Amino acid sequence: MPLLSLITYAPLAGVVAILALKLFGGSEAKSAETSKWVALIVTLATLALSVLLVARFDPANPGFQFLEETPWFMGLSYRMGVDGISILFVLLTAFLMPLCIMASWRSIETRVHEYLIAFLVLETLVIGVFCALDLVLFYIFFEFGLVPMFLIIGIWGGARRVYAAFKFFLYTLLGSVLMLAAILFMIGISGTSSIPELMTYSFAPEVQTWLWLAFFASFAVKMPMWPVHTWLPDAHVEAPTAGSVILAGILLKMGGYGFLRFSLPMFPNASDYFTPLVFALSVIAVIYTSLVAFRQTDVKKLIAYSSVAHMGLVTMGIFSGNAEGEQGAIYQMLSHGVISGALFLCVGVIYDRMHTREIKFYGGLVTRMPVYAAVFMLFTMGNVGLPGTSGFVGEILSMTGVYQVSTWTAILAATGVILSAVYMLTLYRAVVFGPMTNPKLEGITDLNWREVAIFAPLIVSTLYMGVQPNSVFNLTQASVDQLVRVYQAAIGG
Amino acid sequence: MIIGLAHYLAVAAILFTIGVFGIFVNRKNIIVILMSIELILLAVNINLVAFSAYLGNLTGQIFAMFVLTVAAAEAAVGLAILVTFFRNRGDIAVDDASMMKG
Amino acid sequence: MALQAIAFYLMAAVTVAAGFCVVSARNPVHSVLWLILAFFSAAGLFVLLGAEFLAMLLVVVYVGAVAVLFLFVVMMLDVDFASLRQGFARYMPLGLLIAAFLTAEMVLVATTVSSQGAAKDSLTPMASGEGSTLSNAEAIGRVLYTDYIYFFQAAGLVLLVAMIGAIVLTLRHKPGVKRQVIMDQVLRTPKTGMKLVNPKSGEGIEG
Amino acid sequence: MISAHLAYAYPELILAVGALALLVVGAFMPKQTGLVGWASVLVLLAAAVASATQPFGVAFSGGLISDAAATFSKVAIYVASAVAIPLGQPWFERRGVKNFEYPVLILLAALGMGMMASSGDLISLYVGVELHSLALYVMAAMHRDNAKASEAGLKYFVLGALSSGLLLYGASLIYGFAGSTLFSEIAAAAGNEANTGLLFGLVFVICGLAFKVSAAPFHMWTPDVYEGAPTPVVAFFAAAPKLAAMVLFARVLGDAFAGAAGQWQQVLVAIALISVAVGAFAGLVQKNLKRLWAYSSIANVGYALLGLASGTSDGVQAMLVFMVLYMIDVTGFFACLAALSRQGRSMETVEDMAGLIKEQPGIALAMTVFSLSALGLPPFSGFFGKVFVFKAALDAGLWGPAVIGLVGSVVAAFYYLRLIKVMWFDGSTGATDKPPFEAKAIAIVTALFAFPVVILALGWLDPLAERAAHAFGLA
Amino acid sequence: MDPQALVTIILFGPLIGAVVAGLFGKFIGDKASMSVTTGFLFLSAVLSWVVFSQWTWGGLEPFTVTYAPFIHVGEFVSNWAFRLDGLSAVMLVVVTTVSSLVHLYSWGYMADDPAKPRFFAYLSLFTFAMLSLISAADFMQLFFGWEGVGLASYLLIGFWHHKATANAASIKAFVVNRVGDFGFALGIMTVYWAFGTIEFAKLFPMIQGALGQGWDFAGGRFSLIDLSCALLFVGAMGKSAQFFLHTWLPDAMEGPTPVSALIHAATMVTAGVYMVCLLSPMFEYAPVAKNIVTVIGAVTALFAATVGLTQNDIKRVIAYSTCSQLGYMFFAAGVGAYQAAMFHLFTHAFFKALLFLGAGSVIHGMAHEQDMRRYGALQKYLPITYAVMTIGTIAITGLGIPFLDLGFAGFYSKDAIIHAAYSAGGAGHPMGYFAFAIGILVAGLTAFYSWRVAFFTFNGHARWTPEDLEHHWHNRDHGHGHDDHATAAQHETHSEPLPEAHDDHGHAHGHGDHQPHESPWTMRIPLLVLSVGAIAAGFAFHHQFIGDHNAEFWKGAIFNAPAEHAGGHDFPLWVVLAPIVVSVGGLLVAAYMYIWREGLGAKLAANNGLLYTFFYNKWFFDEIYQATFVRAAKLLGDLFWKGGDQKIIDGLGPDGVSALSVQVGKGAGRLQSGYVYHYAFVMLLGVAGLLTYALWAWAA
Repeated sequence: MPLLSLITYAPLAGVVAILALKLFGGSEAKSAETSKWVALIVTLATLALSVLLVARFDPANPGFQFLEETPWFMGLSYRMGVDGISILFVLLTAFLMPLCIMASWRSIETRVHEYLIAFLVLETLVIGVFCALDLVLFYIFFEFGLVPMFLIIGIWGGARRVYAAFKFFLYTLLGSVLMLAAILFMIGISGTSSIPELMTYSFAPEVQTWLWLAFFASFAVKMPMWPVHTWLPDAHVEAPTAGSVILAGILLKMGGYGFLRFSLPMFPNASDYFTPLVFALSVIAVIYTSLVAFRQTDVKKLIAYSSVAHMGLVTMGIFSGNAEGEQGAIYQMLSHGVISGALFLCVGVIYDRMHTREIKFYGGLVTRMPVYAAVFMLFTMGNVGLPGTSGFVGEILSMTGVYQVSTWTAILAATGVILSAVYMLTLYRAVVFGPMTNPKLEGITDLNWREVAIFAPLIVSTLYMGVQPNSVFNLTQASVDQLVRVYQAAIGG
Repeated sequence: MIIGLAHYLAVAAILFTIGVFGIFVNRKNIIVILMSIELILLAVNINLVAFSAYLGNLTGQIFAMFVLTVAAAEAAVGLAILVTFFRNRGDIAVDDASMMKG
Repeated sequence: MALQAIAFYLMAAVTVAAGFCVVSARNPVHSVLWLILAFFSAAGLFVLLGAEFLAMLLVVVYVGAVAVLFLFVVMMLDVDFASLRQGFARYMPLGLLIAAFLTAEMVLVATTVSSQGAAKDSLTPMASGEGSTLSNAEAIGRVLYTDYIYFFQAAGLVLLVAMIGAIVLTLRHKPGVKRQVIMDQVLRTPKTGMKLVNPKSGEGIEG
Repeated sequence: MISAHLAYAYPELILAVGALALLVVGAFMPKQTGLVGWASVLVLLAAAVASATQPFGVAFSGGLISDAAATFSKVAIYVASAVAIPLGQPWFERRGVKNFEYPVLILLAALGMGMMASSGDLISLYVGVELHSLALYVMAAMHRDNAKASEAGLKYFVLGALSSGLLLYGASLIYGFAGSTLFSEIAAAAGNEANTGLLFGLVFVICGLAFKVSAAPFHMWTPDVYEGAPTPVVAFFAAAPKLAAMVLFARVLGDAFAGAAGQWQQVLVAIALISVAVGAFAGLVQKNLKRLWAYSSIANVGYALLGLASGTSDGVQAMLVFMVLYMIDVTGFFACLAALSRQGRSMETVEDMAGLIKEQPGIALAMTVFSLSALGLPPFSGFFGKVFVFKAALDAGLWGPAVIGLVGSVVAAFYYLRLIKVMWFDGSTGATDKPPFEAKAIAIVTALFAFPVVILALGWLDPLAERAAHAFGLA
Repeated sequence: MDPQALVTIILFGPLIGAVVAGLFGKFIGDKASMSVTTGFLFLSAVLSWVVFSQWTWGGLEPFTVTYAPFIHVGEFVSNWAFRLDGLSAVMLVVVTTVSSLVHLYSWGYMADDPAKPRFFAYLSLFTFAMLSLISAADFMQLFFGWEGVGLASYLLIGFWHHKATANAASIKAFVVNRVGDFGFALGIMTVYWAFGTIEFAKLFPMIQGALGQGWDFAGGRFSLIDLSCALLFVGAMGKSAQFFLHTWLPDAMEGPTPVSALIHAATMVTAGVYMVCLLSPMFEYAPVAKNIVTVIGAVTALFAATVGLTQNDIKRVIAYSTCSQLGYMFFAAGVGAYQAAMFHLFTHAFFKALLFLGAGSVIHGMAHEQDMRRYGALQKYLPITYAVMTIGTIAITGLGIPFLDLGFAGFYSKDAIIHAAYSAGGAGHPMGYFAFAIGILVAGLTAFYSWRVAFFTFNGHARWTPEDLEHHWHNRDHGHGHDDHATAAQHETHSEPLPEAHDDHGHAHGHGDHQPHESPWTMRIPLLVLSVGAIAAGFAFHHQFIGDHNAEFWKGAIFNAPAEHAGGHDFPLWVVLAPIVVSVGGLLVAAYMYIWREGLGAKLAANNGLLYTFFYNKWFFDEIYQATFVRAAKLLGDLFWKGGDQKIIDGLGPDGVSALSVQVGKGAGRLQSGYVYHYAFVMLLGVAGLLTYALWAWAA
């Protein structure tokens, strides 16, 4: 049974069902309600399949598993497979999607069918990105993901949604066309488009440089790294809650995944050569965006900037080239997927009630929303990287990884630990603590059961990943070790 | 003095540029533009015939014949379009032919 | 040879001058006339080159048909020519510059490289390839319907397109003009041609 | 002797005879325009079948070449032409123009394009070009009571005639310096390093052909003519003639000047890049969708030329695939436009499309697909076209132009996105008329081809194009 | 039960309590939550004493219980574990004892608070984090506990979350601690990359082998062990509020007083000292780092003491006192007297908790008035509090009889530290004499300000009226009718409305009688228990901690390099007498100023002398930090956001490029004029251009 394809395309079954409901399902409102259940069930089924995938995954095998291959055209093939690095992203995606559907249950009132379809299609594409083992197939999944996200931001977004959607789309597109050029060039040189084969192919160093830069253009925008990060705050601010969750939780990870899958194994010499550049940009990202986050007046923008800062740690971890850094980066991505997603959901909770994201508007929520305050606190601490939450493990490991390569980078990055505490706690204080001065907030209600059900899995995973990271490392270890070994061998380190 | 191929080619080139020149210098009159096109085709014909003659190869003349034929057809179509245009606009000034721009 | 040279220069000069007058004449009717002159003198050049048939064709087709068509259209479209000449000079300098540049380039290439091509060995016009015994028209006739039959047919279709196009674009069925449709007449039967009515008094046949 | 040659010319024969017969039918039964239309479709399909099955060889002293490339492109051209008939006739009829000449002209234009695609001689090149061009001029102005249409026809004609002049002038130089009009002999004469006169002529020919494919800087007619001409006609001449001209381009460059690839490559790259830039930037400020798509087609032709500029067999193959995929896109898009109207008035501006997804979800979705495809976004057909083209260009070492081209596509992305934005994000501005069945069907079918059929179709399109590309003289 | 199981119960008991009270407090009610948490804490405390007695007298050997893997990446191996050795055994009893007493105390102190389950959950959570800190077998768990107590501290300081000052203080505490953790984390990384492990058991034996090794750090090359220790010490500075990173501790007094007693006096702030002692095998080979520790410790001791002299808020004085005492502990560790440091930590826990809880009792009795200037003559209203506060003051000032070796707790430990500093000076430890001198000086200052608190509060004339108290009952939790808050952040909201939740306080106390009142028994019992500790802890344990056979007690947990063993008993007489003399001097001065010449202090303060202003404003640290770091962060943040992101990156990047593209597009559109001759002209230009280009290209 082609399990990977099944997982990848399972959401499309939901798309078909929802389309049928829209066309033949009777009244708009009624079929919309049914569609939500369909979407939820489909995403949950996908999650179940992903869990099955993880269960059947052999952690001792560093290579790709669950391989599928069908020849296509121009020497390309439909190749799918996962290894220890990608499998977790599949799981993360499948995990966040049902939550997104649930988070949109009441907050999306217009064009519900289309909304759900966009999300399901997005799920297929994102999972596809992580499973694709053919360059062009990867690119197809990678690039088409822009469209549903574009629509999600543009249709269901806030006031400046059009600007944000365009910025998001064009920025990312510009990065990825360069990657496309590199992909085609690589296929031309090596004669294969198979990612596993290319991972063992050694390109000439000067070729590597150019290819690396082209891939970097794409992934750096996607991550996003400074200075190509400015689309992210806009996109996040305007996107609907679930869109922000997916954007921060998964789409950003595609950049990091790309570095791990392509840049390091395929262009090791160039990666080595450009490591100082990446470090510099990452450090700037950490400090600069943390400071910018500190001054934000919009809750979502603040969290968006914090995402940029956290991704800075990921990039430097990846390019540290040692097991600690890689594992830390991967872990940081997973953890950030959960935590930033949860933070955006937290913002969504109050946005749904008050329809504003101005920090000034809020204050003293804890008196009316104690449960919410507790949940928000947990994820705030997770974002700050408090030990015991998943955020800590990734941060400390990636910094540890970087430290050996460049102490300066690690030192400067570690200041991010301080700054993140500054802006997150300031935010939390302004929104949740203090006296409730805004009379409009008087009637605000605490989390309802649906919202509790959304947050519960996120809380559990944040804490579980905080104290039991090893269950994740067990899955990734073999693949990461091989990656590091090959990389170090290639750069003669 | 021998009249070489180059002479004919030069005449054709000059005629060609006169035709071209006529197209964009006649900013008002479409009919003259059509005539300029005829001049261009004439230049081509001179070229073809000259080459044909100097190569001792009939193809050029045959080619020129087809050019003549097609030019006649072209003139017919062009004038027909011009007539339609005139009927719609009551004028054939090229300056007015700017409903569509940008 | 000298005569030939004089004839060439004369006709070449006339052709070029007439061509220039075509584009610069104030009145389009004059332009057409200058065009006819240009065609005539070009026909003369053709004769010089030994292409008598083509020269004839040029005169017949162009002077006889195309130029007359132009004249016809110029006359038919009642255009205010005076206004059409406005702004002629504004584009002159730039146009001249480009034209001069292009001419220079083309003439340069034509003169310097004409010795490189396939015709580099022939200093004078040669007789047509089929053997000098045949006249130009005959030689053309031999190949036109054999080797070039395909193009010949296609050229016919081009003319057909032109015809269809001209008809489609310009033929107008004016409303209110009674036309004879033979097919309708032939197919007329008592059933279609007659209508039996039983009018009531005071109402007429068709209310 | 001639009958032996005719075996290679069945498609042309079918079309010519069909056109003449239907002309007679139309002349005597002026009311039966529908019959003539559908009969023309059958004739075109028959011609397509004939070209798919015809033997390979050279006929009429080299004037007609029947090879894999001719087969490939003719089938595409005839089918695309066939589509234009059911698209156009109802459109004209709704606007009170009921004629049988439209299908006949399309037949003749298709014949001309077929000639271009299989031409092996400068004369057939010229006659083919003129045959289809004249038909197109007429068709552009065919909506003769419409001032815009006649203006479009006039502009198209004047500039087209000028371009024919350029083409011819170049052809005459090539003939003169090569001593023959046959591509095969020109190739022999040109050798590996063609003399300046030949190349000078070649540049003129390239300019003339560039006009036909509307590549910059010979593109100026395109936006105006697209805007003014009747939408289904635009659907027609934005698709098939471009492929025909591109194939002809490949014939001239690949068959006659294969040896001089190093020289014309630079010219082609220049044209391609200017086209991409013009198409990308000028499109940004367009309000009219037909103009917009004109600029889009300029940019896309730039990509196709970039493939051709690689100067390799792969490049030609890429160009062929790209053009076929693009043809389908552009036909579909204009079919959408042809299908849309609001109280009988055509919807042509971007603003007209506001909220279309609610009014006409099917067509809006199709337009979205075409936009994304033209943008080159996976997994739509346009993406695969670009993959082919850019891969060929990169393999040929044209990485600089390839990158510039790709960046240009990002600029162009803006206007496609704006269309999508208007359709999806904005509120509706009023009810639309019920779209005619034929146009809507064409739109949906082509959209389905753009995705997902293309995923499977590439599996057989690619080898066909490969075989076709090998018919040219390039390595 | 075997000790492994015991320590497990000790460790997880508080966690269970915290979870139950935190998650289900709303459902099971206040009483149940309080009972559960307090019950578990007392269980832990009793078991801790069991373990401790087994350790001290029962011959229990060090052991480590490993519960589960935490992080295993490459050589980066960390486990969830419980390491029992001399240090953690001591800390166990300190933490659980003080914590359980504070839990009990809070029953009374927090009786009127509506969020009791949350408070008790936080307290228990803190205890759990503290226990996991002291029981860590590797740096990761240490860090976990380290930041965990930081979190609990943050939550508890900001417990009254409607108070702006509390929120500001909590953030300040967290952030300043993070600054320390920044260094700590770098230290851990240095250790990891240098030694390939972060487990103490594997690390310590490798230290000697790394002597003299250098390490590249931040562009320079440093001695590996010195660098590691220095970086780790930065963490200790943050957590233990040492000079430069001390600013959070006084502000932390915004939290409820039991919190101050538990976290900011007895346990958490001593984590730094604990860590330095734990890492004694490293510090012993890090002379430079030890000097840094000594100097920072000594300077802190002096600085905090000077500031403590002038403060008027009772809790702040005690907070600065804590800071100062921590300085003692550090310079003790710095001169190699880890045993003395630990001993002082141990005794300090009792008397400082006592002082804080006593102060809490006063505050409770005075309707949450914290300004000593509004106290006075309280001894007759709060006799028990008066008694225990006096005991605590005697203990902290270290009164005792030198030659009999008899005194209150502080006497043993503080004298040991001062002596150790002196002998370290004698042993060639360069900073020893410096520390010794400051130690003596600060002993006097300590005596002065500690007695000042006692006298100012309990003696003299009443500077309050019943009306004040009534007023205060209505404004409790504000606690800042006085002018003691220097930071701008704290001045933000002085007049925020009170949540009605607290309004019923006044009713609970009735309106008629607003006299200061003694605290309930739940508060008095802990005070009495701690008094016992403050009196006897020194006497009872000084043999074990710092006696001649202390090695048998520590069983290797503390390492002293052979050459530098800080022992020796033959000090000159003046060295032995100096501390007691200056202490008594301080006592006398305080008595003179606040009892005999009552009002002298206020007059001196009113003069606003230069030194007084300097001390009163805490050496202007808050102002300097505000003007530099906070301001810089805000300025840079705005600069990067509005200048960098919006103007430069967006302006030159997406927005600029798109605007430019549209301009180019418009230009191209203008070329498209609609005139045929223009088009023809462009075509011709194209032909001419291409021809030229072609000729040029081919010629080239």
